[in-house]
Amino acid sequence: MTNQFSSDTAPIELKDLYLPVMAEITDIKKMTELETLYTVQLPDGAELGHKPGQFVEVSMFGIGEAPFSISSSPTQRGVFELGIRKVGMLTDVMSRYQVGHKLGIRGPFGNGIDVEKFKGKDVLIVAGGIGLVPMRSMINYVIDNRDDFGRLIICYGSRSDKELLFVDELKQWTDDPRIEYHVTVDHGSPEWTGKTGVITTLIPTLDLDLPNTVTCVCGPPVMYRFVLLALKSKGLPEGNIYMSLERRMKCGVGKCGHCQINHTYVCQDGPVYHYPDIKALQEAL
Amino acid sequence: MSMNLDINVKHLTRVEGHGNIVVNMKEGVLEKAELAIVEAPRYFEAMLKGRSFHEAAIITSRICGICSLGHQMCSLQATEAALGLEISKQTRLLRKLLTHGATLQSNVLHAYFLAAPDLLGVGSVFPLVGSHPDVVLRALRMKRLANDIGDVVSGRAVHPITPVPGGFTRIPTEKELLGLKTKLVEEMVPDFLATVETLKALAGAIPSFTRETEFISLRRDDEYALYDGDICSSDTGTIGIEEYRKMTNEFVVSHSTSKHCKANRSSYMVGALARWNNNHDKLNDAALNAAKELGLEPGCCNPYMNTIAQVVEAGYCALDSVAIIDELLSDGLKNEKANQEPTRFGTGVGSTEVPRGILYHEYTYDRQARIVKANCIIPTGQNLANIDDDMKKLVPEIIEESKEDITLKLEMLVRAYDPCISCSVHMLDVDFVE
Amino acid sequence: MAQKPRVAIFDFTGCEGCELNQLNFEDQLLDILAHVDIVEWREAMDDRAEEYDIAFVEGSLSTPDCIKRINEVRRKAKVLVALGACAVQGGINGVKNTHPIEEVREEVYGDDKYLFPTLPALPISAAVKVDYNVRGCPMTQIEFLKVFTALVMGKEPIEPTQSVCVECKLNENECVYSKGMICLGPVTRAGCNAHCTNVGQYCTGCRGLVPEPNLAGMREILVEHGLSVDEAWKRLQLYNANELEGLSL
Amino acid sequence: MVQFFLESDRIAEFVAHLKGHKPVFAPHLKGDKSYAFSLVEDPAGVVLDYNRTMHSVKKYFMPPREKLLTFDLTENSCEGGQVEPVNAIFLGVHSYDLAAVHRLDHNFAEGQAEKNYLTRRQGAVFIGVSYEPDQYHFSGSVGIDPQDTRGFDIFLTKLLDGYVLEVLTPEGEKLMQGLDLPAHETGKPARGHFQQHIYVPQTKLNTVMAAGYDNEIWEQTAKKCVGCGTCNVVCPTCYCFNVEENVDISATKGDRQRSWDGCMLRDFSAVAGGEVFREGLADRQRHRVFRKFKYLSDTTGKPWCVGCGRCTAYCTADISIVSIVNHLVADYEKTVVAPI
Ligand SMILES: Cc1cc2nc3c(=O)[nH]c(=O)nc-3n(C[C@H](O)[C@H](O)[C@H](O)COP(=O)(O)OP(=O)(O)OC[C@H]3O[C@@H](n4cnc5c(N)ncnc54)[C@H](O)[C@@H]3O)c2cc1C
Ligand code: SF4
Ligand code: SF4
Ligand code: SF4
Repeated sequence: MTNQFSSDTAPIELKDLYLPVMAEITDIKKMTELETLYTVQLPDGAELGHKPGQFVEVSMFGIGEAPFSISSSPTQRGVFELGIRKVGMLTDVMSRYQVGHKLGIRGPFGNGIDVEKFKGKDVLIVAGGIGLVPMRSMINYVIDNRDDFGRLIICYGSRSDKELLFVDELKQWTDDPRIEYHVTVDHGSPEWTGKTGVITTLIPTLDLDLPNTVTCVCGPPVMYRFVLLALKSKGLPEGNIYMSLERRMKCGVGKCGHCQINHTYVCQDGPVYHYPDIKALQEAL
Repeated sequence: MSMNLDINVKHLTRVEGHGNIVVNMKEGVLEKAELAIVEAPRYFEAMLKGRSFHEAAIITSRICGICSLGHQMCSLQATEAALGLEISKQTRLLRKLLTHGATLQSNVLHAYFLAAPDLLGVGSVFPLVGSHPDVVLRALRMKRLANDIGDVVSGRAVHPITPVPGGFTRIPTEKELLGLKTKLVEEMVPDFLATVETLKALAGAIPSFTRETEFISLRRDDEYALYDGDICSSDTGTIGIEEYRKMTNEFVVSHSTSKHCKANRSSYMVGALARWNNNHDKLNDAALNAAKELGLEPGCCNPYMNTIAQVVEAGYCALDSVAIIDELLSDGLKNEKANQEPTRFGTGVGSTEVPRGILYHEYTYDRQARIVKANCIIPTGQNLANIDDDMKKLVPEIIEESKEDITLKLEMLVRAYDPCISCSVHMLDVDFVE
Repeated sequence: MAQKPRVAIFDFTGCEGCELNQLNFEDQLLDILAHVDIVEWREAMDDRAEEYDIAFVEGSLSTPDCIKRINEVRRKAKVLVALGACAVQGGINGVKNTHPIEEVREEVYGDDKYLFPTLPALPISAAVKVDYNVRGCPMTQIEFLKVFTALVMGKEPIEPTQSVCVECKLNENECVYSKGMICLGPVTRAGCNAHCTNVGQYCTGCRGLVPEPNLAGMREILVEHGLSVDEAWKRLQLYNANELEGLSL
Repeated sequence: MVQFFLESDRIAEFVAHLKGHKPVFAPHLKGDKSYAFSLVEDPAGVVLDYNRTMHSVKKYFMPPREKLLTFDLTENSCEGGQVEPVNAIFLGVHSYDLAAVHRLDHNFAEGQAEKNYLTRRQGAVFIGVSYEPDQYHFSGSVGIDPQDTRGFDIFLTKLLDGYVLEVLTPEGEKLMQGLDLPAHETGKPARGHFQQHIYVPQTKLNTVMAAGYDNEIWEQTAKKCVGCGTCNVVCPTCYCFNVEENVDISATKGDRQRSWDGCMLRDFSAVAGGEVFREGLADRQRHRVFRKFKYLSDTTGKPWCVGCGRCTAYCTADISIVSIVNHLVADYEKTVVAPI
């Protein structure tokens, strides 16, 4: 047995996983009372090089660091987008930032969606609330590579019509003949003419080519169980279901332990999981 | 100035705790001249009832943040006397060092932050940050170092941690004590001398006023008594601390949530000036020189000079702390465990000189070492009657001055006593018409 | 920042040790003053102000007059920070709440016990909304600086939720239980860097209980280590009488 | 393999000799009965005969508190934390603690290799020492013998009047150069006996755990456990951390620090919006035990508990990890029919 670390002379050349690069906010769009869309550019126009479903760790010095999904599609070059909901300390400070402000960025992290698995298939996206932020990356990826995929079906649920995100894009999706867009809100305002009810009410009415449909689900923790039930009772094979999970995380690189669900690290093996891989995991859903 | 005067200073500033000054003169007759204590009552004696001997000093330390160390020392003495716990020489020396540190820090705080603004004619220390930055920095440095003594020896200067019945939970290391000594010698001593210079320039602003007064303090034959000793009155001499009730005779007055005290006259004074008058023969040269520089003489009956006596004491404490550290180190520090095996369960009295004067705690313990009865007599309470007597003599003497000047002199008088009002209201609750 | 935040400091029923701790920032006091304008502080200055951005409040509420004053402070303050155990939990003053009020008055006033009105000692939050806490008895200096810088930077201060044990163990202190003492560290909120156990004393719980404390578990620990159930409860009450009000072991 | 005899009287000389090579870290008394690794200043302060240190040598590779980066707020810029190889000798390490270091090596090298830990780890030389198991040690049950020399450069086995000193690696040989010790011929004493055992072979632990997910032991334990987190902080294989920002009072600069964190703490799994993924103490206790005996073992084939007994020895609520595991074992065995 040798002592593989005994050498005191040759320090290993390793990347500092915790050191962010500084990126600039180039555009800010307020989407709702709480959610804002930030366009971010890396130094020298470098590409982030992400996959749909991946996330970055965003640093604000003196304030902290938190994970946010990349909302833009990899097909969008030069910049990327983050859709952020104001919920606490970091996101509150961030909501006061202006164009030109610099953020620290680490990533992209996580496995992201394996788009190959969706190619040639009908793509069903089920997004609840802020879950649309990461799913939008996939949606736009499909739209930009439209011929590689079959149908694109989007089910989107929101607490109220005032909280709908990306409203301009929602309109385009409604109008696009190649997108089947369904939306429901829990509580509609008097002006709301669309469906009301929780997101699961959208699923039974869908007309799906079951074996050929692959779905990705993302939303608040309580949503998963009910959506799964609905999908399964619809008859969708379990192997066709992917889901993007959220856990507390501190490092994004599989070290800090916070995001562990049993043996898997959400930041490494997720956030996008193939349902058969986690269905047996207690605590995952 | 007419012969009618009505002064009502609500929530006097730059004193610790809440007090009002009320003076009333009608047709040349002084109807009222008093310091009304309106601090909310705290009920410490009642709170102590039923508590374990481990907790007594922890609780009583919270009577007052400024005097927390003094309360702790006094409380530990009372507990140790009641439970028959002997303490070692090292423990006593460390406690003396702590007492010195606390006296030093409190006296410096009072002189620079609370009293100096009066002498300079400003409302607080903050304007001095701009106008006299070197003086403020010096004050901060001295306070820091005095607090360092508390931090190093007792774990924390405010509400000390390590002193427990029978000893300490942690003994400072030799290195820590040497560090303190170096700083005392290299920083504190020059800063003290500079303080004397600064004050000398301001001493002219100290009002001259005298009133024959009885002074009460601790006294020891072998040293300047701060941590422990016998009770000494400038009128009647020395008695043991167990007989403290004879010297305090607490009584209730309607204008104060704090009880008043008297011994041989209608009132008496405790604090730095009382200690100076009773024990100046035990001071070291540094202190005696400072006294000479600042015009403080034995038998001084001007209460405004209390601030000066505090500064003189600060010099004593700084240098005597060095002597204590030397003694501790030459004896060799021992990692002693606190002696916490009671040998009896009864009543015990403790008494310490806190910056504002002599303090007494008396506890009675049951057989489970829980308190059945507690009594704490606080210096500010003892001074209240004396302050009232001073005011009654002072007001007619200065009645020709403007109301502002009278008010200022009265405020300065009260502040000179450095009253610690949170301490004083451990007992009473009176309904005030404010 | 365009204008320096105006800061006011108030004291209610307490020992004023927390305020004193502010005066004890010898090393940082000037930095602190560089960031803010202190507009009212009775213990250190004469001025009285009409409004302020941040009010630091020390002490607990224990007379009807206190309640009147705190409401006024709240009205004038944009942000209100409770300083120290008395303000945050009622502190050691709360011990008086654990005795029947009749008994307390009798102990103190003797025959005159009916002369004076009194209230239980209450935390500031019992009367008005408190935005942030700086815990400890006296308030923990490092936490004050953290809250202070957070407010100056315009971010929310984070209140620790783990136990003192965590900090104590991070410092690799010998557990005081193994020295035959008891300790409230397991259910006391961290943030003091285990100040007391660092110097060999037990944690008396001055920073208040952790969220959702397992009190039955804590009682077992104390009783296993030699306290009676009654004594165990008293020790827990020292700083937490208000939170434990109505509970028993 | 070369074996020498190190007489008790010559230990100080041995330590002084080691100090001539590199800084030496060894167990010292801290407090009345507690031990801690610290830098050897005076060889006489080194304690080789001890039950356990509160922290393992983990603290040198992953310090309890560590700067990840420093930042300047006026410039809005940052710099990475400066890490140096420890490059030191660790003297008096128990076999389970080195086993724990090897597990951490896996955690920090696997996936994205972490610079901070792996850089610090460089130049560490380990001198083991045998120990007499006390009422808490159970490393035998996870395959680590008190005289297990695997991974050590030098190993000391206790005799009545000294130690058998085995030199196991070239690094060990280098350290011994210039120190003249008599050879030891008579072999090593028998190893000490464990008082604590897990009643199932370690290969079966995964299965036992899998069957024990809903066991009542978790709720039972949760009644006693106060969630203080001690068991996490003292564990040599716990590596979770929290990250916090510190800003200096001038509000112009600061640093980002990580500190040891633990899955027994409530906020460990809390996310914005108030959701706590492991809300109850029972859930958290199970997560902790499963992290040691199942989750990581599922992928690595090794239990992540090394049987040091720290979590039990330091638990004020007297919760024993061995008792929990044995409870699961007993219940598991009730459900499987013994082969006839
Ligand atoms: C993979 C992933 C993708 C995410 N994508 C988005 C997104 O696209 N848009 C969005 O608005 N939010 C997203 N979140 C949630 C976002 O990270 C939290 O809202 C954010 O951390 C809250 O920070 P805060 O300081 O404002 O809140 P606070 O409640 O003040 O949080 C304080 C600290 O707790 C931690 N924390 C709190 N909540 C979470 C959480 N949910 N996940 C991880 N750490 C947490 C953070 O470390 C944070 O610094 C995502 C989370 C994960 C794990
Ligand atoms: S250790 Fe306990 S008693 Fe001491 S400061 Fe911390 S919380 Fe308060
Ligand atoms: S040390 Fe004991 S009481 Fe504390 S969290 Fe661990 S098991 Fe629970
Ligand atoms: S789980 Fe307990 S016994 Fe196992 S390695 Fe960790 S502290 Fe040691």
